[in-house]
Amino acid sequence: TSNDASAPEGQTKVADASAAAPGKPVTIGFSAPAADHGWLAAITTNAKAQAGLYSDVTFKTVEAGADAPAQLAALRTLIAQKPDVIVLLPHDGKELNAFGLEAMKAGIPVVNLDRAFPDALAYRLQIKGDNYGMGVSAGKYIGEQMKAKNIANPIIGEIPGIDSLELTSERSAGFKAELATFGFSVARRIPAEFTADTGRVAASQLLQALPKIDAVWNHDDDQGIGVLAAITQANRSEFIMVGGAGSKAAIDAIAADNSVLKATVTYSPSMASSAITLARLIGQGKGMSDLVELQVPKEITLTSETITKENASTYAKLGF
Amino acid sequence: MSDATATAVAESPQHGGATPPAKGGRWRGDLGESITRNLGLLGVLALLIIIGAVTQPDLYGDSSWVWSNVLSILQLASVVGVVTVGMTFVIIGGGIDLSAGAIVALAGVWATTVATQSYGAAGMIFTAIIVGTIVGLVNGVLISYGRLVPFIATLAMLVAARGLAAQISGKQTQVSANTFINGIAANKFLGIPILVYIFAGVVIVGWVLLNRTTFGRRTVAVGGNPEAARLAGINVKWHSLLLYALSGLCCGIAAIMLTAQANSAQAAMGNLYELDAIAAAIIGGTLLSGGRGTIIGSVLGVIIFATITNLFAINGLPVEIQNMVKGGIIVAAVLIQQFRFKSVTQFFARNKVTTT
Amino acid sequence: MSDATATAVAESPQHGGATPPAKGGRWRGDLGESITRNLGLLGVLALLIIIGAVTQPDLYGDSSWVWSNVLSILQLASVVGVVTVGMTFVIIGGGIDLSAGAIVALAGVWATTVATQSYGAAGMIFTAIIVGTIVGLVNGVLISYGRLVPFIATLAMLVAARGLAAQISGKQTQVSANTFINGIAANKFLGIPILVYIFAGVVIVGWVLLNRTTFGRRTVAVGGNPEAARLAGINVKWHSLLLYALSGLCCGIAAIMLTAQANSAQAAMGNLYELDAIAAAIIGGTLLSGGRGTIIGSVLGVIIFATITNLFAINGLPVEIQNMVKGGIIVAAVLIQQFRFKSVTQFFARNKVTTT
Amino acid sequence: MSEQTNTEQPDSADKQAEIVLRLTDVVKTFPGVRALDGVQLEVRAGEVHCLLGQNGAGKSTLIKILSGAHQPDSGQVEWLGEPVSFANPQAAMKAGIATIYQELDLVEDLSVAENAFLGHEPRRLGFVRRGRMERQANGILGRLGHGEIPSSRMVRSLPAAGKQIVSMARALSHDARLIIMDEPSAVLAHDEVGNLFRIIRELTAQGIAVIYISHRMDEIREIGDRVTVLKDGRTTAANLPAQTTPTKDLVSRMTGRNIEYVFPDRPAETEAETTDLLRVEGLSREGEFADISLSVRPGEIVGIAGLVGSGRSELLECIYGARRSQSGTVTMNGRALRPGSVGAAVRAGMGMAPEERKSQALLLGEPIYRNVTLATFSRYARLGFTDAGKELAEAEGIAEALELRPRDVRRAVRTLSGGNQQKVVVGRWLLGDTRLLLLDEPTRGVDVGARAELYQVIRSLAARGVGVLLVSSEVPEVLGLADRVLVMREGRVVREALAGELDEDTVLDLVMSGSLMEGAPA
Ligand SMILES: Nc1ncnc2c1ncn2[C@@H]1O[C@H](COP(=O)(O)OP(=O)(O)OP(=O)(O)O)[C@@H](O)[C@H]1O
Ligand SMILES: Nc1ncnc2c1ncn2[C@@H]1O[C@H](COP(=O)(O)OP(=O)(O)OP(=O)(O)O)[C@@H](O)[C@H]1O
Ligand SMILES: [Mg+2]
Ligand SMILES: [Mg+2]
Repeated sequence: TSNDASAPEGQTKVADASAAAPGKPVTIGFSAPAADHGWLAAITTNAKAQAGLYSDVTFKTVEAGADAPAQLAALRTLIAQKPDVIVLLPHDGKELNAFGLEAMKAGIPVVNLDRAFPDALAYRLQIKGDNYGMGVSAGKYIGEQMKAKNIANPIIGEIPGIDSLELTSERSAGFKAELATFGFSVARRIPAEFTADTGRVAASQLLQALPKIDAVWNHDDDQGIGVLAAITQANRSEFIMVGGAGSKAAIDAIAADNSVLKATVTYSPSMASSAITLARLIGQGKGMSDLVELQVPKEITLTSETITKENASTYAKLGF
Repeated sequence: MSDATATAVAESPQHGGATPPAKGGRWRGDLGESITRNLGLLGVLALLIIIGAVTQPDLYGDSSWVWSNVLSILQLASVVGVVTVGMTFVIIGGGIDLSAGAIVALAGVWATTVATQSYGAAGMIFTAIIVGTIVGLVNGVLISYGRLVPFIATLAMLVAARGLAAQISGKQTQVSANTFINGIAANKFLGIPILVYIFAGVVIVGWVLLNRTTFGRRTVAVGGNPEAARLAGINVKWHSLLLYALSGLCCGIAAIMLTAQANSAQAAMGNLYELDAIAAAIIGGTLLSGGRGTIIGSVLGVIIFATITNLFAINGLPVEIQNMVKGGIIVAAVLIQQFRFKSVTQFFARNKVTTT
Repeated sequence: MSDATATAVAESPQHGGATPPAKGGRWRGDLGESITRNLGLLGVLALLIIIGAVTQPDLYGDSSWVWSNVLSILQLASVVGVVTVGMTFVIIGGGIDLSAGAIVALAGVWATTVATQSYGAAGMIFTAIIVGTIVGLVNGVLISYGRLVPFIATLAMLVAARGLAAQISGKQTQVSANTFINGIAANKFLGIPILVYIFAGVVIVGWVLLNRTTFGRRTVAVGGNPEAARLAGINVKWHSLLLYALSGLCCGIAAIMLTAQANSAQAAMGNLYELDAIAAAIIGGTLLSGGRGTIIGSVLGVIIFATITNLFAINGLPVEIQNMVKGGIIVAAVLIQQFRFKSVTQFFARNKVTTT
Repeated sequence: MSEQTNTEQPDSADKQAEIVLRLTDVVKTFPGVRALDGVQLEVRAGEVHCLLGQNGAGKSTLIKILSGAHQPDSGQVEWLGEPVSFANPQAAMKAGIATIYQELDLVEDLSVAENAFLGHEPRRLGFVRRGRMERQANGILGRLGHGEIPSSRMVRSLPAAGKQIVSMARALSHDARLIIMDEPSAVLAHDEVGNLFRIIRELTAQGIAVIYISHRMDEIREIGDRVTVLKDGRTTAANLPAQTTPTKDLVSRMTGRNIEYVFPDRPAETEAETTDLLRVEGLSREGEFADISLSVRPGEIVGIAGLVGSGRSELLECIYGARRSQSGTVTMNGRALRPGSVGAAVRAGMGMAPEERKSQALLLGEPIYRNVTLATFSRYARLGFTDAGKELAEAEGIAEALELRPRDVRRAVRTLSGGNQQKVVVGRWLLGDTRLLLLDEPTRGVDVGARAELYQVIRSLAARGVGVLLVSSEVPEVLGLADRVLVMREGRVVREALAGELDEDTVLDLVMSGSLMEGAPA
């Protein structure tokens, strides 16, 4: 998160190999839910910026509207414009699975971004973050810190994002499972809605409910701005906090090490840039030059990395 | 001077101007008002299409694309459209149903649980419709017999129904494995998607119900002046209750349609559909305070909103610009209606003066 | 009480029933009604607190925690509370403002742009208040002079203002670097957060404005009987316009408070605050159709909602269960008010018969 | 001006006062209606100028123009010798014209004082000076003879008559030179009217002019100085002396007919029906009425007389099931009705025309025909589908029978004048098989001509075997129309007698004091 809207340089990349050389012109259709949130905004910005780096790519974007039927309708108008490849971040993977099947059947390769289609026939390439893994990373970091501090029965809070989304459930499941390996559990879980103001409300109530805390995992760095504000306002600092996604502000705060935020687990919107790059290769029938295979593979899952004070400088340019 | 004197002005010729035999009265009556309103809405629609054609001439040059685009707009409008028909009844009857979107979600989620799906398509449809109707009935009971303000009762239901839907679905997106249900959105009959037929069917039934049946007449009476309706022997409470049940029923139908479109259901589906439906009804000329409204107007309202969305998608505008423009279009649409209506009235008024 | 009755009866033997001196009328009057209503709300609040104490005895055993919890509830209520004060005026005046949340977002975003922040805290506060007021004025102009239905005009504004906010912020969360602004939420004075003072200040000013000034009294007239207000020489259009501007002003203040709390602003902030505010006002006894309502009732409504949220957080209920329970609590709160009110009336009615 | 001189001013010529208001050729059209079609009017300082005219003649429209609520299409308004055009009510008030409107124009949730001073509250820096305002309001209420109305009380809790007092207080709160009163006595009882007249005399003594509208001829005789008659939006006679012009002259200028009360003949008492159509036994409702028993036979008109507030409306509503009684029974044709169910009453053949037509009886935005068929549309329906053709035909028949103006039944009821709206309400129950009609103040605000027509309709209904239970505050009406009369006071029946055995004075005495009461209370 930063106050200006262009994509940070670390979020896009052109390979230096022959794959980058201009080839057959490719029209890439792109659809993602409307950005009401820094991460989604970064997804769209990155995709657009990455496409701009290729002279042979025509980039057509439709916004996804409010829900699945609206996104379906938007995608139909996109299909009418005859794209070579579609890069699609659906509201919900299961909801748009049928569209994926339809498009693939019609011969348009679909690159499924982030929210996964359950049906393998519905996409040519799936590139996504690892929500479960994110929870695991956060749990692992907190578990190790608690062990290091010799806290036998830590009080752990969790502030997830919109609770009715499946991705939230996956993150929480990973977190819970990993904590269980340390013999820990979540004392209180109060969801926010991925925005700073809701994060603030959730955090203030969490702090109220737990007069003493040892660790907090906040799923999202954007809402984390509000969470940190609430913590400051309540004058609390007896615990450590782990963020999620890896925003620039969060990485800076970790590096500065002047708040309770000690780490964040990544879920990088750079996957949008990769998706565009790979969509171009798919459109041109090329493979990834570092791999032996002649074609782009079918599934790529980003690992969720843990950013701490020690490695923050490496990740600084990836922050969104 | 005649100040001091009483005067008798010559008798006017019988029935001078007080009751002119109403030329064009058919148009000046309230029936006429809603017709001019709807003409205004059609004008707005035409304008939107023209804007589309001007901004994307190559797409609009292709007639098969235009046809498929029309179908796409109708499909987009269909789910909210069905909700809006029920909402129109509730609003004309003097109420409001903020729980519509939540009922859609609850009915959709309930209809796609593993247990329900095992009963096949009929079981799913039956479940969605029954769940919708029952939730509507509960709304109705709270409002009619619990004497809650409709706004509060249905707001409470909104919160509760979404909570229950989340509970039932375990916050997961429940995939519908039923090919018949999914086919409702995927299949066409005579080149027109099944969804559009369902939408049209609900609209026609709604129109007949409102305009041609005693139920519809009671609805207008109950919303227009509940005390007068009561003193005319209409059971106002019972009728209001039925209106909410009707709205719930429409939400149940919409739940099936939405599930078919998304091949799945989840607790967050149909989010804010109630606002869309209310806005469409009001744009269409339904009085928020009850007693007046038309099904045609509401449907036009829904289609206008869908056309705006479509127009934006075709032109690839970013959402923030879309929203700013959309606000302007809504205002303009209402102003155009008012303008047309007034000028028509004035036209008749002027006409009359010259002919009398 | 019986004294008053006796004298009143004695006074008016000749004009028996024309102005029946309403035995116990003081209590049956509307002042009494709103007082019993507010007592009912206080009862609900007490009940919620008791439930909290019963379910979390160890937390409630610690008096310093209880105090900090009260402050936390008030802080939680403060932003929506300020919006609700403005909303109460608009609703009493016969309108509705669906754009309240969007105005908060637009004002917040505008106040936290890099350019605005360079003017310091005063510049930011000024910007937020001016932006809020101007957007409110636009609402007012559309409704009063453009003759748009308030529901539609402010819905359009909702969409447009959020769009503009997204455009201005580039859909980013804009961090507020101003320590004075952030301090509004972080700092306390005499152990009470500044936010709570602002909230209290707005409530007091709102109460005085509604109950003690011609503006407030005319607001009741404009909402209760616009035709009567017009015939009494009140400029109804101008007055309505001012009401929307007032609501916008409150949203501007709320934007600063929210920005201070979240140390940031973004286009999605204050989402659905308008619904919270409307619900609080209605729970507090404001008539959605206008002409009646109290600031105290609205504020109690806001505090009840905040207490419910707090209660859930303390007990760690999952959101889906929370929502189901919340729906039930809202219904119960309204029913309790009605129940209390009726039984009190009946009590006095019975009393009346025996003393006459 | 060269109008034909009709009648001499009765008063001595030296009492000539200044003309404060003069209207010439004022025209006002609404979409489809020419409400005013060339009106002349002149009003002098210190006089009570009465406006007479049938329902829909344009009286209310005229005064709305004077008060700035409407603007005339053409014609001239001269106020204090200057041509004026009031753009809004405020301008008229500033100029010194205060108005009491026909429709109550109060804000229910403001106090009596706040209503009285609405729009011109005593204030300082925008703050209302409540103490001063309430003191002033108390003063005005005292002047009106109603010092007992607490000025801090919410208007909502006042009965209709009390509200009318507040409306008057509002008019008096202005420093007006002309006060316009549009049917102020319609909701007032006899003694209240006397009180009103006392105020009017005080006002005129101070040189304030009053324009007074009423359908009651005796009032005009008592209080009026001069009369202007409107018919179909035109002045048909101006400045007639109010006391001396013969009634039949006035009536004929309004209507073309020439009598005020025309009651149809009662049929000769022949075969006394043995079975009662309606029997009410021991009906009570706390605080409103107690232990009422009465009966209505088929073809009989039973009238209930009493003061405003004596509980008659509540009694009718209770019989009709619109309110629930605490004890007692209502039987129709020997079958007990379910208490508190209007539906049951309607199915048993009852119909009611309630007291406040706008709030209780009409769908103002709906066309006339739908209002006429509101209680019966389901009878024209087959399998739940309505039959618009049949409805229209039936409604047109009613419009014909009641001489509704305008006759076009597709027009919105909102655009009808008060009296014609009342016809629509009564007409509703002429359809279907209504066997007992409950009429609450059926002729309130109805003009002389329409009134006679309504009487005729009611009588012919009775002749067809319909029972009628009639509540009216106009004693001559009850006595003239009903076969049998019940007199109510403070929620109890104090006398029951055949109409022929009572006269107006007796009834008035009964309702006021009960001192003449000798016969056993019913
Ligand atoms: N707002 C309006 N729109 C259309 N027509 C109207 C309107 N107001 C009045 N009229 C018509 O103007 C005519 C005169 O009405 P007005 O109310 O002045 O009559 P009135 O003399 O006061 O009758 P009443 O004695 O019944 O009160 C009627 O035909 C009425 O239908
Ligand atoms: N809203 C109310 N609150 C308290 N008392 C009321 C209310 N309405 C009516 N009453 C009382 O009920 C009794 C009868 O009322 P009402 O004035 O309707 O009688 P009525 O005989 O029908 O008079 P009208 O001539 O107006 O028809 C009176 O004592 C009155 O004060
Ligand atoms: Mg009139
Ligand atoms: Mg009465």
